[in-house]
Amino acid sequence: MVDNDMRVDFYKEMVRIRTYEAALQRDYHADKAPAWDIGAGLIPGEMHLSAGQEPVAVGLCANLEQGDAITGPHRPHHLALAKGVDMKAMTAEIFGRDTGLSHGKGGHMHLFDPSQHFSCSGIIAQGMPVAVGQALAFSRRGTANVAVAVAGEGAANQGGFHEALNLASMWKLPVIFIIEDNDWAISVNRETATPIKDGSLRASAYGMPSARIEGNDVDAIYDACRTAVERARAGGGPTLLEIHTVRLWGHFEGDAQAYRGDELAAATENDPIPLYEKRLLAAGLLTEDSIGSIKAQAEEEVEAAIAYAKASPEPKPSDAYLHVFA
Amino acid sequence: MVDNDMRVDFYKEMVRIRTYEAALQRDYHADKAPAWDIGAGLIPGEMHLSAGQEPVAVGLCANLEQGDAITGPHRPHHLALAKGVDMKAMTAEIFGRDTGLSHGKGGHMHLFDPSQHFSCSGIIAQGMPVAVGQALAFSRRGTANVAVAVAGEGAANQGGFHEALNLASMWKLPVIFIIEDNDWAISVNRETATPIKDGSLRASAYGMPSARIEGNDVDAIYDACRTAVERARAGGGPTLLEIHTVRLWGHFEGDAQAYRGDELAAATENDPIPLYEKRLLAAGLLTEDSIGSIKAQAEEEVEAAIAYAKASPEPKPSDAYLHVFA
Amino acid sequence: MTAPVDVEAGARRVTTAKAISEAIAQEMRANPEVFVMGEDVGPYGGIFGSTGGLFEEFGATRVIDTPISETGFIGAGIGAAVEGMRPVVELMFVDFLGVCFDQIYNHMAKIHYESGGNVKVPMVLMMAVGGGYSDAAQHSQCLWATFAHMPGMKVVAPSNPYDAKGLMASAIKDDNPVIFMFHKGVMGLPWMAKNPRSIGAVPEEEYTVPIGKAAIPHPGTDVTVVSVSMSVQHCLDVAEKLEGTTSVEVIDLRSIVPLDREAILASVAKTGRLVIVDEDYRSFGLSGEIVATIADKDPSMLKVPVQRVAYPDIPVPYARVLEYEALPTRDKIEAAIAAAMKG
Amino acid sequence: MTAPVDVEAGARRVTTAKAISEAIAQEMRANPEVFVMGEDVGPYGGIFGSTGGLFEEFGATRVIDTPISETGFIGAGIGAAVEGMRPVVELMFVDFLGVCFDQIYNHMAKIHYESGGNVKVPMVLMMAVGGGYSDAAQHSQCLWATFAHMPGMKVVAPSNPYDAKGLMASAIKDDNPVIFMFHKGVMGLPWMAKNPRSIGAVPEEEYTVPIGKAAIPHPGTDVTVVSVSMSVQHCLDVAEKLEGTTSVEVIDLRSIVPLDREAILASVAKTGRLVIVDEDYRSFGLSGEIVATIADKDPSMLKVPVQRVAYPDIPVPYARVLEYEALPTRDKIEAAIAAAMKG
Ligand SMILES: Cc1ncc(C[n+]2csc(CCOP(=O)(O)OP(=O)(O)O)c2C)c(N)n1
Ligand SMILES: Cc1ncc(C[n+]2csc(CCOP(=O)(O)OP(=O)(O)O)c2C)c(N)n1
Ligand SMILES: [Mg+2]
Ligand SMILES: [Mg+2]
Repeated sequence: MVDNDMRVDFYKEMVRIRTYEAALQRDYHADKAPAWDIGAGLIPGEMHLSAGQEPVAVGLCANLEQGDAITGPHRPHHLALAKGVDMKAMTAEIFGRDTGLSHGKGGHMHLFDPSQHFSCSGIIAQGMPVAVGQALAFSRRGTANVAVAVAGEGAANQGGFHEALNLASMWKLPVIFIIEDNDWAISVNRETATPIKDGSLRASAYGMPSARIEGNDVDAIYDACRTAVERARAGGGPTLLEIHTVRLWGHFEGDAQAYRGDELAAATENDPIPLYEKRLLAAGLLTEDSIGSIKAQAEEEVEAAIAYAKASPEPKPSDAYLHVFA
Repeated sequence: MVDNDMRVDFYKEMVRIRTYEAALQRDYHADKAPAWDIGAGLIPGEMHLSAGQEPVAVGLCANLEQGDAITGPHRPHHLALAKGVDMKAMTAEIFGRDTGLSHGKGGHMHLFDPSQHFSCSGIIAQGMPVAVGQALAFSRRGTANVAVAVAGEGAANQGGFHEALNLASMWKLPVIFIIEDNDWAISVNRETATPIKDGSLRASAYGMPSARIEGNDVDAIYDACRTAVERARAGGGPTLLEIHTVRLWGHFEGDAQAYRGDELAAATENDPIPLYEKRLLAAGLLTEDSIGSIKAQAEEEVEAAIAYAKASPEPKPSDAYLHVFA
Repeated sequence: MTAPVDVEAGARRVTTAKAISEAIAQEMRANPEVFVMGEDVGPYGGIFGSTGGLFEEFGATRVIDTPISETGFIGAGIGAAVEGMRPVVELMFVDFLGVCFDQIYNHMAKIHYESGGNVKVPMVLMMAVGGGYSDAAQHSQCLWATFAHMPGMKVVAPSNPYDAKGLMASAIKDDNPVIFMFHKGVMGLPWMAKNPRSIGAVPEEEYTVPIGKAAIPHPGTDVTVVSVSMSVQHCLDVAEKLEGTTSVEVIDLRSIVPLDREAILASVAKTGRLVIVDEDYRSFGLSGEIVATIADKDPSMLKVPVQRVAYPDIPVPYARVLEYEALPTRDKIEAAIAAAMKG
Repeated sequence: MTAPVDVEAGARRVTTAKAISEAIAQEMRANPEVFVMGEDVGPYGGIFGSTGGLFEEFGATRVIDTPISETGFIGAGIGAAVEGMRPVVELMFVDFLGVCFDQIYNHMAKIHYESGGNVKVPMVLMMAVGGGYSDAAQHSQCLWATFAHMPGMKVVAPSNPYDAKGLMASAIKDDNPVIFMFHKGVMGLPWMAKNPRSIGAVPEEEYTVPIGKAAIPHPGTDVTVVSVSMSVQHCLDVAEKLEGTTSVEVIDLRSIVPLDREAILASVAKTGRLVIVDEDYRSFGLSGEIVATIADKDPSMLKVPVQRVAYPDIPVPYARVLEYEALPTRDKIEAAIAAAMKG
């Protein structure tokens, strides 16, 4: 069960992630003017930020160890940071620098940190089978590590979801499947794409335990993940968790979200961080002062990472030809 | 409900299909000697026969009209015949003749009869989305036709199954998904591949009605399909039916089935045609005489189709270059 | 081969994205069997604007937002086409072909042949291709050769709004499956750097551009430069720059299948020098096929080695400096022309 | 380039299928991280015998029968490889690549590059290719060029048992993803017509054949015939038949990626005449790339037009008479050699 120390840590980590995403958002847009050009600026390319989904990453990763694996989706920063991926190297990667996780070859949708067994992919649902294979390796080697596959509710309609869940259940592997249900797949609402309300019901197609967690509450998410992770570590096989969360910003930066209408205002009111902050304040776990210093510390760490990235050299053009083969 | 006239018709149609498959089996092997060569003889290539699965095709197709569609799998003959595909043209196709359904271009796994809206594909589960599209066309045009996708229990672990069911349910299309559960996918038993016993439960992942039909009994299959087809015609959307049946012969011709062990003997005892025959005899719907004449009639039709195929010309070699583009 | 129709000054100028959606709209008005399906093709209007305005005009029954189930909805497109409808299906990025390729190459492309000509699949599968804006290894490829290597599909890739509209109209009218590849860089998107050639004069009335016919937007006599899609814009820029020093004949293939081999042969017969500019991967692709087209006939047509300015055989890197090292840029095209002229 | 090791008369002769499973068994004995996964690879021993005997020796934890979920289990292979295991995964027929291609080309092939070299994917993906026995459009293709066009995978396709064993050993030891394509016709299957070359002398001890090196199983001086996989057997038959009249140099590529361009260039520099024999589709594939390899360097090396004996750009038809019209047969190879000699 979640105790008060953990709650403060959860809060800190969520603030850290949000601070990170906000800073990236700022720097992403900073130099794309005058005409907004996606390829221009310090951070080029598509950018999928995770604001609103911090409770998922934080509640999940508080249950994970360094040797556990995560395969993340196109929207990966919250997961990477919560898992322990080095913020400096990750930021340098996103800025396309030679000091980045992948020397600037991967970018925001392709973050690889083998020391944390963290990876992500820009192709919907395709990280899910990869996590199954990591779990297979863990189980063959007899470690108690688990592999976690994270995907959106849109991804749960992709064939790879089905095949991965079936395999993991068939082979009773230590996998936790997390569906981040933020109601949207770009502009397509869940109701247009998914004929059932509770996606965790899909687990029964594989004889797999599951739960849907409402409320975007880090405490509840932690508890649900804990049950799943413990089951997996104990050899009890996989679990599917569908976690209802919220996408506070556009699908990608530059998305005007005209399709959201009123729902967007409601979503904004459901920002999980102020809500959690209020609870912790009320419970006396935080004070205005401690909040201030937590935020300041986050700012400091994030700005240091960004400064590191900006100060880092770009890769040499000819490095493009390296690393095709090992 | 099934009445007695229908029962006799079911029996006739099952006998007709079995007679057909047995004759193909005979001619397939006839001239592959001395060394058994898959590419040699009157019927070359892979050959997946449907003996044991006749109740599925017959119970299903008794509910269908010419304007309804079927997409079948690699094991298609029972479905094609029951749907009304012309036996002569189909046989000529399997013998690779110019008078065949596709002038010898398609062969046994690629039977196309647009007049019956019948097609099949050798790629597991990939006919399922195609049926969804046929149903989409029917529904856009406001016909009461339905589309049926048939696949094996092995195919239900393929991503295409998941996507097709989800789409059909989301769009409430007139599709019936039939899973022929014959316990085997080549040499891989259902228990090795599918972690749940009742595959029809998978429909709940899409909010779709479903049933599993045990017993390989054409009457029960007819009834279940009837409910599904009526629902679809009435605009009630798709249904998933998992029908437990039996694969009496090898996966393909030439399969020694060493992997089956005792189960094969049990399967052979469950041949649905003698069992049904016995029931109809006991009920006085058949006599030894009428059975004899039904079988003779089937032999006659089948041998005529084979004779037609054998007498038909081969395509011209240069026809290989036709039909790449319309 | 025809150069794009001459359009008078003052004619309406639109983006390629608008030209495509206009062609679809006109076909939809003319034929109730035409419909559109894909991810974010509805109210959003297509991530790259290819279906802008269609949802507003035709509604949700003819402009269908799908779940993220490419095998499912491309297969559904095939099924609808088999029943005689004319679906225009969007695969958002070509890079996603791997989740649905079986439907594309084993079904969409082969059904007509397997059925001995009895079943037609009149379907357009459109998709965005290309890089240049740091979208990295899974969102920046061209891959036209991957489709072209598989028999049974036509493959088109326009370089400008005029051709895009005419080719889309042809594609929808065609009784065969047509892969319609629009490079993000030619769409004239408000949020991407663009060559002015991505906005151009486009007649409002319906017209077609024939599939399988190359264009020669810049005739010349010294060297043949064959290209397709976005790279054609760069080739034209270079050809114009070199006017007076080198007479460059730019061939815009427009279609990859059928490939207009005659146009290539005729030009190389004249120039004896060949530069191929291809944003798809270099090896086992378009550039090799073009060379082989000549060597099949007469290798002595080529006075000098062929210059292939193609994407090197590396995944697309993210960092701008790495990506531009690999892309077929104007500088590289110019250097290749110089090398061909020297050789 | 090395011709296959000389083996004394009386040496053990085995089928290619046996050679492959033996290589896998030896690697599995040597390294506990090697395991096998796929459909019917267990008790059945692989539909084409590539895993015969492995289940009996290594059991179900190391020889894993999978559900029909190619995206699932190829992805799982990638995950295991990322964690340092060395999976040998079987995709039963290359023709099924469409249901799992994203895992193959967007993940297996790219992870190493995207990770800047930090994550290795030491995985073998083996599969049956080829036709000639009326398995029609969805079960008879070669498609090596489809893999080869995508960067990040090695691609090998042996023509005989000796090379198959040595290339499989190399593939399993390789730190990169390797596509291992065995043509059904070279496997020496008891149930398929076969060229005697599909059974051959194979040492029992472990050895490797290097990936990326062509062999010259039949040296010659008049004309270069480049081929790979099953077609090499036909080329050798023809070369032997023509001995005394035409001196044919047969190059067995063995690997398509890396392509041994030096071997091709050296031979064509000598002969000036080139025949390419390729069971994969003709256009946008291997044959074009080979021609371009020469034209990149010096088109005047070619004294006469290139002869491409490749699979025409048509889906594979079912009827024997149609299929053999399309296949690269000995007759066609002989005719192409004659044409090259005349030209
Ligand atoms: C196979 C595939 N299809 C489509 C896309 C394009 N795409 C990128 S993100 C996205 C929406 C994903 O929605 P969801 O899974 O709910 O995740 P979210 O963006 O909400 O976090 C789509 C369609 C893709 N990357 N891969
Ligand atoms: C995508 C794909 N994977 C594998 C195969 C090879 N294959 C053909 S039939 C078959 C088994 C099918 O089992 P099931 O779906 O239960 O049908 P059944 O043969 O029992 O009728 C397999 C694995 C294929 N044709 N397509
Ligand atoms: Mg979402
Ligand atoms: Mg089965």
